[in-house]
Amino acid sequence: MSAAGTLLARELRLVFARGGGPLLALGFFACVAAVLPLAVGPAPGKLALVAQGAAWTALALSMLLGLDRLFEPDLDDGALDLLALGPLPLAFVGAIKCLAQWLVNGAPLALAAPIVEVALGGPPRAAPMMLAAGALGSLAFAFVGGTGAALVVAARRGGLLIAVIVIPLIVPPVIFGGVAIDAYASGQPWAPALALLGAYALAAVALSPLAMGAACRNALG
Amino acid sequence: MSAAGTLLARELRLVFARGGGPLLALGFFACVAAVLPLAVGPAPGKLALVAQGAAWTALALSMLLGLDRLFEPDLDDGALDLLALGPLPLAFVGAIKCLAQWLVNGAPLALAAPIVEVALGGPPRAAPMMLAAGALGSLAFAFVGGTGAALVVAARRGGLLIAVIVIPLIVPPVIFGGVAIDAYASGQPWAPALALLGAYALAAVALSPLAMGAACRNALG
Amino acid sequence: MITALTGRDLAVKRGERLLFEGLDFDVRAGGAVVVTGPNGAGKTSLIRAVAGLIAPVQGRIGFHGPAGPIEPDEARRAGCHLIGHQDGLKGARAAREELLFWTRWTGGGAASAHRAAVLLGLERILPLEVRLLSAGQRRRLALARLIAAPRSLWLLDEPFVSLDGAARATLQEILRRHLEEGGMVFAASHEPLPVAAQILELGR
Amino acid sequence: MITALTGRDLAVKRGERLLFEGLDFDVRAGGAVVVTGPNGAGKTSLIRAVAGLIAPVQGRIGFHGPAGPIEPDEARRAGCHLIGHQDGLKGARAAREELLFWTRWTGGGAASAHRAAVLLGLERILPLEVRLLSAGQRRRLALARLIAAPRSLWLLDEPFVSLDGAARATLQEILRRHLEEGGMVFAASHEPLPVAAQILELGR
Amino acid sequence: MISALVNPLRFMAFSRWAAPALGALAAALIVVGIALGAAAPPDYQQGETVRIMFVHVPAAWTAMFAYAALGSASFVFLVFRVALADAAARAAAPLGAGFTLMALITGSLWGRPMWGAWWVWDARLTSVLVLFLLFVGYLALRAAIEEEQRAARAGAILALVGLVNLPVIKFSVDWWNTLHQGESIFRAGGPTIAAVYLWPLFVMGAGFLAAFGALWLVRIRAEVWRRRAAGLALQAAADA
Ligand code: HEM
Ligand SMILES: Nc1ncnc2c1ncn2[C@@H]1O[C@H](COP(=O)(O)OP(=O)(O)OP(=O)(O)O)[C@@H](O)[C@H]1O
Ligand SMILES: Nc1ncnc2c1ncn2[C@@H]1O[C@H](COP(=O)(O)OP(=O)(O)OP(=O)(O)O)[C@@H](O)[C@H]1O
Ligand SMILES: [Mg+2]
Ligand SMILES: [Mg+2]
Repeated sequence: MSAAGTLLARELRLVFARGGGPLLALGFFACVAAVLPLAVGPAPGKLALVAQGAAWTALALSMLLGLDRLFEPDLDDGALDLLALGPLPLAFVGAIKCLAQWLVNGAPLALAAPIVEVALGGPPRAAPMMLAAGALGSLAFAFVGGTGAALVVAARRGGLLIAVIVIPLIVPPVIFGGVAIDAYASGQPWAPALALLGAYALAAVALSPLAMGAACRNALG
Repeated sequence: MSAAGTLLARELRLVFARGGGPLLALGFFACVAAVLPLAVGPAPGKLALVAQGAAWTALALSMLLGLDRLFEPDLDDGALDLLALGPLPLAFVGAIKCLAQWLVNGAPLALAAPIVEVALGGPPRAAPMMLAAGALGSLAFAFVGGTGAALVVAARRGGLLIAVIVIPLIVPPVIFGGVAIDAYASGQPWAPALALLGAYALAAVALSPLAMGAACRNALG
Repeated sequence: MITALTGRDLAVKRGERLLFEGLDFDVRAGGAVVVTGPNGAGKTSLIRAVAGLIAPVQGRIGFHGPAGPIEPDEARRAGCHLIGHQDGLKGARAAREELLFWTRWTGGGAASAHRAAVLLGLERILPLEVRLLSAGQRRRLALARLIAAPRSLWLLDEPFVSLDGAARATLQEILRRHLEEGGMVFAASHEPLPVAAQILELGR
Repeated sequence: MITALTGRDLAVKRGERLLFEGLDFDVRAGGAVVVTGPNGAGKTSLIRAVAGLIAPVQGRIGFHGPAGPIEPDEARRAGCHLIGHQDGLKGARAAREELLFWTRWTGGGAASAHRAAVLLGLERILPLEVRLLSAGQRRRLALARLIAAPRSLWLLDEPFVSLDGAARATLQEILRRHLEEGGMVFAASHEPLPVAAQILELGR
Repeated sequence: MISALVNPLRFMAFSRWAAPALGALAAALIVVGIALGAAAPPDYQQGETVRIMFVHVPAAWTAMFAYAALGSASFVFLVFRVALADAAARAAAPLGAGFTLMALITGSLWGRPMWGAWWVWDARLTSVLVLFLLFVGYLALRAAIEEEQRAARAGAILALVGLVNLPVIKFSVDWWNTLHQGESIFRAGGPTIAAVYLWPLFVMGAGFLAAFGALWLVRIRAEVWRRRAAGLALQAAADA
């Protein structure tokens, strides 16, 4: 088995162990879907208006969960030292971590998004776009979030910083996705927004590994 | 300084260090407030309808953040062993941890809730109830969440269990709070719902320490 | 104030594995017990059992004060201190913060914490974050926490690990003094202690 | 395959503190260096510098292969292995999982991992979660990971910590054999190594 | 110029006269701009409030320019390891935050009469808010890491990553049917704002940029001095 494969296998297991795997993210997601209507109250139709938006937001937030556990444990227990002595550059290691994050949390969330959206009373016709935007968006969130996590780990200061650093970076994809979904649901041209989301996701996948690698190096010293 | 005082001081510092303190929760809260509108889209008024519900949900979720860090680090690095050898029973230790959690995250969230609600375009007249429900609710969330965290740490399984265990436990207070806010905003009788919320919070504060103490003991063995 | 510790017919299990059984020991004020044995024999488990962190599957552990037997939980809350493989120090906090907190938590005061720090030569590093400390400095911090607390029964799990020569000598001196002052030591170690001690050999 | 390691005029800083400067060393295939010195002298820091985890503020570290100098990063990626104060083992995973992963990661195979486990007497505990292992068992697991990997330069930071007599003997034998086979050892230790080695004394 | 920026000594020499010169230029431009702005007729639909534009837009431009400056300085630092570039980045961040805040405030002051709301969650407004958060995040990250070098590198990486936001701000108005003004000045097919407003806008814009430049140079000089002082202190500590 190639080094990358071994590492991916390990990371997948760790994401599972760490967050209970897809179930944490999904649980959180479901929790939002369950809680929001309760909190909004029974008045019919109210919720339906924002169903897509709420689902999309919930997805974005769910992807932020457990980010602070992406690099910190490996740094604290010394695993990062050994990963740095491995055959792959740290940038690659970071990318694989984010990929695992996406496979375990992002993809299931994307699959669940349409369901949640409909469950919240949104128009079923928006479902396909929820799925598409969900898949691309969660990919972007995973990698951008990973970059934030890697930067923050040097500060040994978890949460606040991650939030402050990652939120600005995920706003653009959130906007693009929101627009795409909205446009698709209301029959307006949605392609450009989706294209932008895809471009952002691609850019994130392509560039953030470099940032992660540099950030990890920096944290090790 | 009394043992309880010393411990509280330490826990407060740790919650700060861990999550960047109030700012993590607030940051997450703000993030929801910032992301939701973008996802919902610019069409005015849409959002206003669910403003209170969204704010309340966001508050509930924000309180869940960092729960998994409440007991786990102390268990992993052996601090819990020494806490168990201290003058106070573990139940008390757990209670103090939750109290710190509430002081650092819950109270600020309660204060921020009305602001977020209004920022999302909700009726300003709902603000007082947002504050009241926020304060009581976050107290309940802190203690119930703490219990969940303690149970989970005994089982050595991160997020999944927390989600599964805690979510059902926090649904009742979420409902009570949601109803109270809704009723208050729409001029219906809100006292009963708020009373229920208060009762739940009190029960949580009174009972969960016992559960936490037992769970921690069990985790140590 | 604990003046005697007794174990009778102890048996400890981890998972399904019985580590040892029928173990007896007696420590009186000024006395020491050293637990030896190969890795995995159960030294740490025994120490944790004495500390009340593990329940033995059989036998009983008794604590005695000047005025007769003491209820175990109480004795542990007021009279025991532990140094384990993990030191329970938080990497992100300053060494001083940690030392002060643990000292207070175990009933000591700032003065005794300071004395302990000086004794172990920690003054210079007290302002540093714990994660920045070297292994030995960190161990010394844990030891400072131990001697700063007014507790008579010391449970030491391999106390000499990663200490340099000077620090070892200091620790041996500290142990000697603790025993002279009527304290008790219950230690697990792969190397002999400098004090007369009952040897408990596990794992044969 | 690294056949020589050289350090020239090295200086390492932590925070604002200069730990040492003007340090030179040479290790050839089959040779060993032992770094000694009081706690906090900079042994760990030096080892981490050789591993490329800390950048020295001055001087250079060179790696040589049969065919002349090797680019440091490359040499570290393919030829170095490290045992530090922290072992990088995840408590929630099975010992076997961890051993296999790290062995593969450093270029070894399941077979060599198994051989290493047997050599260190780990068979019985491989199914256990790492957090359940005793300190010494955990250390052995880290050592198994080291010898299972086909890497010639071993960086060992206090490798004997918390090992029992038998395990110490095994490790000494392992070190001897590694050197005979043309490997290199760069170790920090408070106790002498059983092999002829250049001594680097820090902190005087 | 570049070499002067790379070499601290020559930079200090250059900035000693450049900073005050830029400052004077900025003052002059802004005074003229204000005069022109005051002379401009009230807008037929926006009335007097149109004059806010003369502060708002330049502030927004300068904010974006400041982030561009932060980003490029960070790049130079990461790639060429120029210590001075890090000083420049660090110096630019608070200024950028300031101008961004100015754009936000003037914007919402303008929004009240125009849109009947201080704040709307519109893509451009939000992306500017994000710009502000990026500056804050940069400062927070640097503050959170004790060791100078480590903080510098982490900050630089973040600054580079954050560059993605600039195009988002610039084009948000096109990507999303916003309440906010569309591109009306730098757009294909020439500006759509009447010349009477365009000129004061440009003069003010130039003034703001000059002001930023002056303040930036001053702050860099301060940073360089701070580091020299720290270095000397270390020397003293070492000798003692
Ligand atoms: C907090 C609220 C606001 C923010 C954050 C904001 C932000 C910005 C930014 C960043 C620019 C520069 C765009 C560029 O040159 O690429 C800009 C330009 C402009 N803003 Fe605002 N703005 C706000 C409110 C308003 C309001 C209420 C109006 C008036 C209706 C307005 C009118 C303009 C105009 C006319 C321009 C120049 C057009 C252009 O060339 O883009 N803005 N604003
Ligand atoms: N769930 C379990 N199932 C089986 N064996 C277990 C389980 N948990 C712990 N063990 C075994 O119990 C023993 C614990 O031993 P302990 O930590 O007390 O050893 P020790 O004497 O301190 O060894 P060392 O000298 O290495 O510190 C180990 O052999 C470990 O493998
Ligand atoms: N940011 C910092 N500021 C000042 N001193 C620091 C900083 N970080 C680390 N140090 C010091 O650097 C030294 C690191 O030493 P190192 O861990 O290499 O020691 P060592 O020789 O391995 O000691 P041991 O034998 O205890 O393992 C310690 O003295 C520590 O206090
Ligand atoms: Mg042990
Ligand atoms: Mg060391």
